[in-house]
Amino acid sequence: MIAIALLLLAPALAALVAALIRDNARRPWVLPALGAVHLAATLVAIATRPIAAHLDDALVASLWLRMDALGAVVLLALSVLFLLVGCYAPGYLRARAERPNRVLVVCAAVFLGLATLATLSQHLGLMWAAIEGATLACAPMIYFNHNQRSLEATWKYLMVGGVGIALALLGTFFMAYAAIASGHPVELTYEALIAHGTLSEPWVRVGFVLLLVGYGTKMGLAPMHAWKPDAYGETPGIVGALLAGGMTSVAFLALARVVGLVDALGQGAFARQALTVMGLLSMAWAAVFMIRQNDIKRMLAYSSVEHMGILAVGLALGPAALPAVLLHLLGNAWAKSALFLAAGNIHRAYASKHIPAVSGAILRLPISGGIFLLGFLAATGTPPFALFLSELGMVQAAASAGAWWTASIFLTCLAVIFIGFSATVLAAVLGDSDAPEPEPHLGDSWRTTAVPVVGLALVLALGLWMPAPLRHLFDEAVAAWPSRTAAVSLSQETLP
Amino acid sequence: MTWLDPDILAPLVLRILAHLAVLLLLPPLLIGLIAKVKAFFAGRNGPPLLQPYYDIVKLLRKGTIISRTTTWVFRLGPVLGLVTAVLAGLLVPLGGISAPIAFAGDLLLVAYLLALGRFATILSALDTGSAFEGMGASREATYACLAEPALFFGFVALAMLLPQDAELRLGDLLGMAPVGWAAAAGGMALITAAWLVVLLVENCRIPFDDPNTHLELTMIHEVMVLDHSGPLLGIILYGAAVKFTVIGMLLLGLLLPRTGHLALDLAWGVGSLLGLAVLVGVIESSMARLRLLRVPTLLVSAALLAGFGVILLAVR
Amino acid sequence: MDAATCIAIAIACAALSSVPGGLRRGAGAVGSAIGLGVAGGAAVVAGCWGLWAPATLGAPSAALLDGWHGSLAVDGVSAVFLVACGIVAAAAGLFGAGYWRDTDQPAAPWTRLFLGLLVAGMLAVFSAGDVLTFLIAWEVMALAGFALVATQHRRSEARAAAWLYLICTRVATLALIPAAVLFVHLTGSLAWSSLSGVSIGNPAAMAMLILFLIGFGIKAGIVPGHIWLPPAHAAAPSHVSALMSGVLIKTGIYGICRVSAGLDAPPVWWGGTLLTLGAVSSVLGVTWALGSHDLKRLLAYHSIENIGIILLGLGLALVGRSIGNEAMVILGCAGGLLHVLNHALFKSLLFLGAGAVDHACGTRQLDRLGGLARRMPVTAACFLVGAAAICALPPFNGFVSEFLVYQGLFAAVRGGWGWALGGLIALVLTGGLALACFAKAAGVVFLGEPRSPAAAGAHEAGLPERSAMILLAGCCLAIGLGLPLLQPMLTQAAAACAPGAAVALAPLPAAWWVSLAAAAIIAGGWALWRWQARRLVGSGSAGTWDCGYAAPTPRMQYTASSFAAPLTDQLHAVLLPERHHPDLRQYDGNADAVRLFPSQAAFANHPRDPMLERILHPIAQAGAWLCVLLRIAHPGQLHVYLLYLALALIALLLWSLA
Amino acid sequence: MVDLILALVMLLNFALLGSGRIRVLIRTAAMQGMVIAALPLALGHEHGTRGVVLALIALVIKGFVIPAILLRAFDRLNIRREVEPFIGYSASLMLVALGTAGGVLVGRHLPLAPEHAGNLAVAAALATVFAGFLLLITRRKAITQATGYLILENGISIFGLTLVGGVPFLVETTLLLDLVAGVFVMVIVMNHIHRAFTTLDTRHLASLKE
Repeated sequence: MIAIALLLLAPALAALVAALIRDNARRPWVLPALGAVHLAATLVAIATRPIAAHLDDALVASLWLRMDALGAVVLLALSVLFLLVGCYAPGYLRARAERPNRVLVVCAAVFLGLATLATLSQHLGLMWAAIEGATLACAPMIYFNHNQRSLEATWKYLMVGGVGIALALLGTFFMAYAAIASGHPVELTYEALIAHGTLSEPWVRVGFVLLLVGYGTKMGLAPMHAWKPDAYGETPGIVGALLAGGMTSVAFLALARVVGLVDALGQGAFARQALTVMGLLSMAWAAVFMIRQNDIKRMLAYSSVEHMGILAVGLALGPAALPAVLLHLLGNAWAKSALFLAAGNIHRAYASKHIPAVSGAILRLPISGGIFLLGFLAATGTPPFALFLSELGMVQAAASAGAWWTASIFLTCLAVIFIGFSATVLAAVLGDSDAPEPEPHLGDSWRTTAVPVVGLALVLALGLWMPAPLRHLFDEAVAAWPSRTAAVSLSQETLP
Repeated sequence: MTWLDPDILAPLVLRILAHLAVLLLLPPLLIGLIAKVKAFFAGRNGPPLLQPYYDIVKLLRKGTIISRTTTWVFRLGPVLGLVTAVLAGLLVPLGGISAPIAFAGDLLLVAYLLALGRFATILSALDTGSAFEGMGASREATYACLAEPALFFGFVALAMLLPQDAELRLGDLLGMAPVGWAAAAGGMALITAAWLVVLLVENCRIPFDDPNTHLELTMIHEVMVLDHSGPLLGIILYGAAVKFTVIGMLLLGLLLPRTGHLALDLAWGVGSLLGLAVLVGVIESSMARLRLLRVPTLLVSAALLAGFGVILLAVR
Repeated sequence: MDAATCIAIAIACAALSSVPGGLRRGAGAVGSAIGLGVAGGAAVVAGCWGLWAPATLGAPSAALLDGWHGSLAVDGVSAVFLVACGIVAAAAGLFGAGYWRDTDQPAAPWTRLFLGLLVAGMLAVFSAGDVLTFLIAWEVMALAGFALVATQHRRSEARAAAWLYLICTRVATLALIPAAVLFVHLTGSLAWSSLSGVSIGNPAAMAMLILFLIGFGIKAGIVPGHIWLPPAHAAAPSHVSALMSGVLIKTGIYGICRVSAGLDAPPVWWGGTLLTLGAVSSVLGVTWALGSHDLKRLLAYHSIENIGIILLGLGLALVGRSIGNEAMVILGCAGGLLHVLNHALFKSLLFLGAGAVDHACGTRQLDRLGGLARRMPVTAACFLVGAAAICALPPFNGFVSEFLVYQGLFAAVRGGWGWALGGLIALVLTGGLALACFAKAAGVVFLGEPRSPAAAGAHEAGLPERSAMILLAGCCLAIGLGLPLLQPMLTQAAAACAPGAAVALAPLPAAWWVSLAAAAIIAGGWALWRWQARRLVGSGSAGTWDCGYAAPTPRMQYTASSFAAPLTDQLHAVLLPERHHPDLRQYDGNADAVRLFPSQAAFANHPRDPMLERILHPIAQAGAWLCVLLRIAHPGQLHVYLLYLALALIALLLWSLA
Repeated sequence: MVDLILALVMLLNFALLGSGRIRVLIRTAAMQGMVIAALPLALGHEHGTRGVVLALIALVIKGFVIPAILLRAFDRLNIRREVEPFIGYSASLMLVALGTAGGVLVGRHLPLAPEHAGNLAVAAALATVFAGFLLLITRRKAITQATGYLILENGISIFGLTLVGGVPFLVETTLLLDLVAGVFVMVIVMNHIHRAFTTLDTRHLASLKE
């Protein structure tokens, strides 16, 4: 209870403090402090969850807040990611002393608070509001560099994201009306909606479509992903990491809750088909754009699109694949942090993020280059990194569901993506560079490399060893999946 | 210990001695006979029949000059050439006279012993660093590659005739030849023809190579040994003669009757070997050497002929 | 203590060897060599031990994310591979200790670091008790291999090779993942040993076998999955190439063996497919080798050939199991497995030799070498041993295994399975072409006169390198002489690979005779050598006979290209080399164009991998072009992106209401 | 009464797509916002004081605050007054007609609760959302796109206010706050765009592409 309060209050307080601090050099230290407090609160909240169960009902009734297993996993991903990014931020912002960072730091804290709220909320409307707020908080962060390109990226992010999130609101209304149309009182908490059992079929279906498009836009599922390469490409690595690991994870959580709801309301089959199509389309789209992609940050953006597609496909495979999906979410969030931060280091040292200019990073920046290479391997699901286990788990779930076509397209896309991704990464990391040596302060130092190393180590550790509490969370998430129709319709899966 | 029984041992020892005698003593005579036949066709008197023996003995006693470029590989070629030819000969029966050594799969050892000899000779030629010898080595390697399938097609054809439980021994294999002639004479004829081609190409005879010319550009075997002299050349000449005999014995294995009498078998064997030498002499006298570019075509056709032979025997 | 513990120790030693190996000190080289030596020894012991006393360590369980601990298991199937890996790893470690010194090769610690991981990964692959452990070890091995291929990444061809290797190995893994998933789906267990009892008739099982074949085939370098192999082997440091060619590609063979051994009744198409692929790979591999100008690429193509020979044997054994022909099973299995070991020995020997040459001369281009036998006598002798062995010439080990495979093929033909004739002809052709190819390679590199100043200034390899090569050459000869001693091991391993067939009892035919023949060659050769040596004492020396031309130069020697030309001309259709030659029409027809002295002309012949350059590369280019064409989907206009959003919404709405 | 208002909203959609001047466009959007904000009052029942207060707040925000922000930006940035569509006005109008028809059709498929039977709300909401999309997709200037976003939100409000009467107070206020904050951020970005590019034509914002 206290931990949950702290989870929400600490970011608000941190935002306030950051807004008040005048010293541009000292302000960023708010972020690691906030990250540490937040992670501690997260861990305590997760650990005390079973004990505090009786308090939950009160929280749900009054504030629609509760930490369920699904939300806890996403919160964990977010919190660790934020701590990593937070620890990296002071060093980075010191190197970027020419830019005032008040807006960035405040927005990052606000983003964390709203994202946390989204993971805790058990109410469709509250969740929507939190995500909308988080979306808005990200816009100034994307514009951190204050140049034309980042401005363009911000505008696109804002418009596409704004329209998407507006559609999610309409979808939320549709869900609410589905209850009304079936003669129930309006109630937007998941529990209440699920308790209705069956609701008006067309409303649920259309509502799901709107929510899928809405939260899919935030996640970055193709073809609503177009803001992603622009935003990730033009923003600092820390913001890219927060967006790719945090924003998308929270949007995924929203979608997962909606899918669980729709599943419970009897429209699971349609939801899964739609998710499968969107997921595979995302993977294929990402694959196409990763071939001969010579901008390393846009490459990471398309990789993010791919991973969101994987998550969507995994979600479509039902509760059986849920542990794999959650593991993938954790691995993706942390691997992306390492990749974005390493890409940022490379970008700074070379003053470019395009391939002919960037080459031989492993000689120039041995650690950042190595992290970039290893991060690429982690992101492409190489054993023993966690994402291998999760992708394996999804293929296994697909096999046991008899979804052969899904599995085939999934694996084909992974192969093409690997080819495209590897070409760019190897070109950047290997070889010799004729660019001049970076200035000493732009080279590798522990400040710029320790954090991505830790992020990567986490992904590796998760691939080798699954902590028991985490496994319990996964199991609980599966058990709590509000599915009525888990067994139905998977074997009838067809692709249009 | 039944095999110590003199009644069994004596004929065995006699057969082995006869085989060894043919293998080790006869070869230079065959070479001499070929030369004599060619001289006859050319209307010359020609060298004496025993000339190759004289040559070899003379060479073995002479001194030698060795190229400064070379290493031990240069001298290993002749040595292995002779050793492998003799060892291969020990595995090949001469018609009814069974080989001293026979075991399952010995035919493979024969093929690979000859290959070892060839490998050593080629390396020995390359060791001199001369363009001419390299040229000969290259051709030798090429033609051997193309000749090998024909030989193995023959083996396969005969192997298909063997009873299921019999071991794959060369003696038993060639012993199936009469069965083969009875079953599908056409197929056997094709294989015999192919093996004759193998004999000619493996021993570098016309129409594949002309052992008499001294135009280096047209030669194969002779040009490979340009730099060998004295005892080394003697070993080479003797080894080449043994190799000719061994492959001849293989070829004749397809044709010779098995009488069961040692003397009769020996007479048949030696007689037909001499006949083979005459045949080679006739071929060399009546044909011109092929253009080098045409040789592979002929070799491939020989292999295809043997392949057809296999098919004919398979569908008999 | 049992075989599985022993192999665990070996894996640990190999992995730990990369710790000192990664150091930039003299101790790094020694530590790495000792670690690999111990690991190799332990692996050999574990392999032999596991042959008679199969052992497992750890407990595999069914659910993927639930309670998987990893497991190791050593049995007859892994034995041969472990022995091969152990010997080659020890030799490569020894060679590596002297080959690249930290002073002249800044990448030496990098190489040692990943060499240890590579060996550990390979040992773990050979001894993984369950599918998941296998996959993880597989990828660790593959990535260590990638790091090693990329060692000299400043060179663009090394980068290209590393990339090709990486994508090929990933495609293989992406085939193995669904295969493993199907495996679990079919057997309900992760353990390799659980495959027996699964019926093979259904489509899922067929798909599993095909996916396994694709994954393992790419790794093993079976045509057409071989494309990564020549560039990667050429780019890696030579002792790494030795390990890759000797052992790494065998992991694919091991996988095929492992899966096949689990099948109760392998279908005929499975063995038949393997046999066909083996025949195709062996002939094409050796043909492409013949066209190669680069010593290490040539050796790499020969690896494809030898993988083909191994597959001939294994395919034969599987067909034998399917049609119930015991002779095929024992001969094919024993021959194939022995060839695994033999190829590991002689191919790594040859790669080490090539490495010594590369190090001494700074080039691997055949036509720039020559005359090295005088300058590097030990290397030359060892290379010649390897060359004779790979050409299957007695008295070396290559002959022994091919002898068995040949007999198996004969047994198949006699047993009425006529398809074996194709395999037999392939093997015959391969034998002849390999002999030509190695006569070319050994002759051009080591014999004659040096063709470049670099070759003229070559020096003999150091003591560690020479000892590594002598060790491997000794092994080649020992197996050539000692088939009867190996026989119990071989039959035991064959029995493990072909469960159900009574092969363990049947002796290999003529094992003693083969050894006797090998001994006879050596004895006869030695006697005659002594005789001629005595006869030739005091012989004179002169220059090579130059047919009257007064000023021959080393450049006039027959080159590798010209040596192979008669054959490559015949095989033009398979080689498809890229040729640049002058337009000869200028010399005929137009009288004005004919000059007294023809102008200077140049001819260049570039062997290309036809599968890669003529087939896959254009396809990949077209695919990439298509992808670039699709870039118009991101024009940068916000309107378009919003239109996508609207269209997605409308499409989904219509679907939801349909 | 409600249907009349909704019909008016749909008519305003046509006016929005047909208007060629930005000022007119913003004014029309403001009018539509006010009409929609008034909907709860027209519905009349079961709202109480809280509902009335909320409706009034919404009316002020949509009718005055947001248009004022936009118009201020428009005046300050001194941009050309024309809307500059990608497709012609008549084509736009035809598309709106199509969208309205589509909205009606989709509405037919969605069974309404008895108390809403025959209500135009679904059709009006979808048609307005579609009109918002049209403005977003077919108009060049950033400010017209922001207006399009506003219209989109209007469409959503129609649905929320008409049909989901019982949306909790907290959520409704959050919606309004979000809308204001969203438009506010957009206007800030627009200011920056104008400063950086000296135009609001979004065709110039196309340097980030593949």
